[in-house]
Formats: sequence, C-alpha cells, structure tokens
Amino acid sequence: MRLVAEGLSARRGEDLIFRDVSFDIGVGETLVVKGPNGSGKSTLLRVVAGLLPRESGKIMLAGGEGQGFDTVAGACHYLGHRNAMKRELTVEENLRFWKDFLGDSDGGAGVAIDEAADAVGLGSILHLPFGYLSAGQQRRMAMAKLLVAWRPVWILDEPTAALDAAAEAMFAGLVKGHLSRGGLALAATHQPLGLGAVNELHMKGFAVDSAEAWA
Amino acid sequence: MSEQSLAIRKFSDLANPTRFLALSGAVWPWMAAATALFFAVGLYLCFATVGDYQQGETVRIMYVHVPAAWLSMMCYSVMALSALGTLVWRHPLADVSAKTAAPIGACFTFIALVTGSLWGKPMWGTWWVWDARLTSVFVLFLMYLGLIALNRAVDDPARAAKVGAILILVGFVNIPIIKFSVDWWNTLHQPASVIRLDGPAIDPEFLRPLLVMAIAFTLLFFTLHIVAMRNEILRRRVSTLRRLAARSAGRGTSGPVPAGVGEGHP
Amino acid sequence: MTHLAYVAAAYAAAFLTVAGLVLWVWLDGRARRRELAILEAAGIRRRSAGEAK
Amino acid sequence: MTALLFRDLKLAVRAGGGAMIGVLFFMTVVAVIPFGVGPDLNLLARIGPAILWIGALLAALLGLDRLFQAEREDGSLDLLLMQETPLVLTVLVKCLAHWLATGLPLVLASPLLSLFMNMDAAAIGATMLTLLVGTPAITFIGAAGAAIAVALPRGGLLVSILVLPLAIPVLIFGVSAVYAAVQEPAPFLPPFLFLTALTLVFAVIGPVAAAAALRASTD
Repeated sequence: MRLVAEGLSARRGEDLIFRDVSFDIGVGETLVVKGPNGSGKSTLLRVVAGLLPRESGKIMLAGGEGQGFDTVAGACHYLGHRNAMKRELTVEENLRFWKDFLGDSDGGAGVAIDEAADAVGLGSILHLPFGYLSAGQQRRMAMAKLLVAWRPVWILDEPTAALDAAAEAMFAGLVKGHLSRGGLALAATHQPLGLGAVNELHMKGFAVDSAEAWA
Repeated sequence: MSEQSLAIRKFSDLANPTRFLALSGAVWPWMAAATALFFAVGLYLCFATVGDYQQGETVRIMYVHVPAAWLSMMCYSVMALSALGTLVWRHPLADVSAKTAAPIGACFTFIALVTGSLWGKPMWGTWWVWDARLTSVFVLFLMYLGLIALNRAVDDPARAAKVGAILILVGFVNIPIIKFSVDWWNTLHQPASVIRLDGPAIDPEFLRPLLVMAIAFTLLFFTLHIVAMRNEILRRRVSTLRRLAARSAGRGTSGPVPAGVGEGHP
Repeated sequence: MTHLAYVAAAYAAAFLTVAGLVLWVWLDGRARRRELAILEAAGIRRRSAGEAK
Repeated sequence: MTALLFRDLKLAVRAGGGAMIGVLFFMTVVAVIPFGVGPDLNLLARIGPAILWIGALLAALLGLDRLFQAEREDGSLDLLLMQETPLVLTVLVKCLAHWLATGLPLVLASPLLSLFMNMDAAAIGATMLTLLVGTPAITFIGAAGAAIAVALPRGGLLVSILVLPLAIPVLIFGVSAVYAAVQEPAPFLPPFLFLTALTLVFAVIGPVAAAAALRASTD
C-alpha cells in the first residue's frame, strides 16, 4: 500500500501556503518533511490528515489494503502539537477511550494498553491522572496512543519537540517497529529522528508572488 | 490500620495532619458509638412523648427539624472559624476542615428544609413561603452548594482554600440574619422557643427529646466531620504521592530502547 | 395525607439524607485507602515515612 | 461510541466538571425571582412554570460552549474529525452525554423548585414532563451554536446569543403545554406533541449543522 499525493496546494485565508507538492510513500518508508518555520510543514500534514481543505491536487491510498478505506484520514493516526488527552482522566482511561473509540483498521491490531505504556517506558504510572504528568511524559503517553489502535499511516507533527535524547531514541524505535509491521509514516520535524536513511521533502517557504492579485 | 503504623514510624517529623490522623483514628469510633447511643435514646423519646394538643402528631417533626436547623448554622460557624484559621493562622488543617464541612452542612440544611416543608404543609397549608427565615435558610443551602462547586472547580487545594475561605467569611453575614429573622420580621415561622433570655418557652415534655436529639445531631456532625477530614487528608496524600510517582517514573529508561513494541521496558 | 404520614415522611427523608452522607463518607474513605495501597504497592512512599523532609 | 459517551460523562462528574454548576445556577435563578416579583404565593404559582422553563433554558445553555471547545483545546477534536464513523453520530453522542450530565439533573431538580413556587401537583408533573422532553432540544440546537463558536474567542457568550433565539419555539411550546395542563379548557396534547416534534427535528438538524460547522472551523 502507498500514500500518494499529487500536485497538492493549500491556502490559509488569502495566502497560498504551498503549491504543487507531490510525494509517494510506500510500506516501510518514512517521509520527513523539513523546512524553516512558516514553510507550511504543519499545514501540509493537516491537509493530508483531511483536517484542512486542499486548494488543488489529490491525496490517495493506492494498492493493497489502501482500497479498503473510504477516506485517507480514516487510515491515519495524527499526532499534532497537542496531545489529545484529558487532564482529568487517568492515563489508562485516556488510552482505553482512544483504543475503544478509534478501533483497529484493516491490516493490523493495536497492542494492549499496558503494553503500549511499557513501550514508551511509562508502564508504572498508568493509574495517574494525565494532568499530573510532566510535559515530556505527556508527550510519550500521546505516542502510546498511536500504538493502542492500528492505523497504517502515522502523521507526526514535531513528534519529539518536548522530549529528551533518551525518549527520542525510544520514539525512533516505535516508528521503526511501526514500519516493520507494514506501516508508513509522514513526519515534520527540525530534529533528526534517528531513523537512519529516510526520504526527505524540503518545504521552501513561499514567495509573495502567490498574493499577486493583492500586491 | 496501615496509615497509623505509617504515622508513628518516625516520631521526629510528625506533621500536624499525621498527628491528626493518629488522634482522630483513636477517637472517632467512640464518637460514632456515642452518636448511635444518643440517637437510640433520642428516637425513643421522640415517639414515647405525647403529641401537642394544637399540632397533634406533627410536633414530632420538630425533633428532627430543629436540631438539623441548628446544625446547619453551627456547621457554617465551624466553617467560618476554619476560614479564619486558613487566612489568619495558615493552619494546614483549617482548610481541610472548611472544605469537608461544606457537604455535611449542605445535607443538614437540606434536612431542615425538607422537614420544614413537611411540617409546613399540614400546619400552614403550603410547602413553602418566601418569608425571611425560610428564604435565608434556602440561601444558606445555596451557599453551601456554591462552596462545594468552588472547591470542585479549582483543582489546586491551596488556591481553592484561600478563595473558599474568603467566600465563607463574606457569606457569614447570612447567619445572624437567619438567627434573628424570626424576631426582626413578622412571619409565619414561630420565634425561637428554646434559647431565650427568660428561659425556655417550651414544655419540658418536648424539651427533653429535643435536647437529646440536638446532642445526637451535634455528635453526628462531629463524627462525620472528623472522618471526612481524615478522608480529605488521605486524598491530599494520594495526590502528593501521585506527583511524586510521576516525577520518579521513567527515570530508569535512559539509554536507547529496543525497537519492538513491549520490549522497551523490563 | 394524614399528619402521621407527614411525620413518617420527615423522618424518612432525614434518615435517607444522613444514610447517604454516611455512605458517601465511608465509600470515599475506602477509595482513598485503596489508592494509597496501590501507590504503596508500586513502591511510592511518603517522604516523612522514609527519610526526613 | 459508548466509549465516547462514558468518557464525557466521566469528565462531567470529575472534579472541575460542569455537571453540578448547571443545577446550581438553575436553583439560584429561580430563587432570585421571588425577591424581584414579591413573595405573593398566588402570583408565584401562576408564573412558576414560565420561570422554571426560563431558568432551565439559561442553565442548559451555560455549559454548552465547552462542548467542543474543550476538545479543540487539547487536540482531541482533530482525532474525532478524522474517523470514518460519521461525524454527525459523534456529535449526537456528545450531545447525549451533555444532556445526561447537565439536562437531566435540571429535570430532576424541577419538582423541588416547583414547590418553592407554590405550584400544584398537576403543574409540577407537567413542568417535569415538558422539561424532560424539551431540554434535549436545547442541547441539540445548542451544539450547533457551540460548533460555530468553537474557534472564536469569547465563544461562550456568543453561543448564548446565537442559540437563545433558536430556542424560543421550545420555550413557547414547553410553557404553553404546562399552562394547558393546568388551565381547564386548553388541551395539553397539541402543544406537547409540538414540543416533541421540535425535539426530534432539532435532534437531526442540530448535529448535522454542528458537524458541518466543525468541518469548516478546522485550522
């Protein structure tokens, strides 16, 4: 199965953020989106996740299990800047909710909640309210959320922003495990993810010529 | 009990809450027993005495209604004292006391309101009138609920304690209003008949069960308050320990973690 | 409704409220003790129980 | 979907949740009225149903702005939007949880407040019944307002302004059904059935509009 984008462009308000972006990610591959601040990395990821409308172009899943999904978004996990966990609930309640609510999509199965917490090195604090955790721990628990329900595509927006070196290495291990089980990943980041050789997409940031109508 | 053995393990740094836990743990079963005893005697007296020639059987409602109403005001006074303790002396237990008294006070006020209504219907022909006494007690009830809501809305106990204490003290003006409302305004509600300067204006026949019930309710309040305070101390201890647990968790995972899921952490 | 019914209702209401309050306090205490036991089982102890503050 | 229902209910009753605030607001609003209009029991009995309905309407609107805003602030909304389960269904379940946590307590508290208003048994029963049927409509149409205001600063006030005019029909039929039950010549059933129909209609257009607004509001 492949995640294919052709000639994508998107705008926010009046401004065209990027234009004519194409990529093709296969199983076991990671595409790392790089570029300076404001170059549209987050926007690209949100467009792929179906959270922002695209101006033109198309995104599709091709081949194999890719046919089974109604929408591209339905095949994706999205790890954004925010963790999508409730401070008032315990970590376990949070993870259980997402496991039950998201469910597994075709081609794989999520791991058990305690296993996922162990995988991010925080198995001992499942019973704590999420709000008690430090920023780094919260981020790691948000990553455990990726494991509890199976999605072939991981869309990761600055996944390692609040993490120390050890946790970064841990996260690289998680992504590798995901790739080896037939997944693929699309990540935006400044830091190297420690994944070894990956494809890179450089977002150049956009010149003002898009706004020529108003300039 | 496990927390008691915890409490006396190290004698040198017994914090106040710890000492309170040990002390209250020894005291509250006795208080509970005394409460049960007084209630047994009080309830027996309630139904052994004859009815009033004017009010008939309904006079028996008084034995519940009047003590509950007293307690609703006394509980607020306890909370006001605790609020002073929080703001002036910064006593660590004062805030625990104020916070835990609120639900208990709300329950007693609720009992006073309900039994009052059930007494008013046969006597006055209506469940409720908006006179000074009844209205001020209802306002007291709302204030209790508001304080509970405030405590629930702020999740940091130290911050909730200060604002809660200020609100309690501001609300204290309501207590004298309740107490003297029956004297200041002419209302349906009868004036105070037990605590008066010229001695009780109530037949000793009724006074005896009323006093026993009042003592029983007061004991009940203090028993519940102490046990609830113990719970609150434990709750705060749990939350401190949880923060401790969160801080210490994940320290052991320095160094690279193997790739597979579930193998990362021994 | 007879007067006796009002009396019975008043006592029942008072009893139910007090019973609810007692039950709540009791259950609350039990839940807290259980949480403490879980934490203790996980090896988390109070500082004052272990070392000085 | 039941997972979402239980999570929202849990969040509502946990510390900091809004389940109790609504009832408290309801009681306070109703308690304030007699100070304004005077303690005339006959007058209070006459205007009681209307006051209870207005109080319930305001209390039901109170917590609505957090319905989607809380989800948006921690990023959960993105994940809810991405799923293949229809968004309308997600919104409907969230409305249901919100009503169970804040609407149902209002219905349960209404008989108590009716007594304060010196209403008779028929009026109390009718008020409770109409509130039971009518408050879900407020939640459903309120969800649409909450979804529209989700990304806006000071969305809370805006939700009330947007939703109150839309909730007026609910108020009209709710109150008229109660009065029809109390005053002899007017039949109770027609306004009550209208109220039921309104709730059913709002149960459809509320979530549909909310889902559309949520899709449009992402950024």
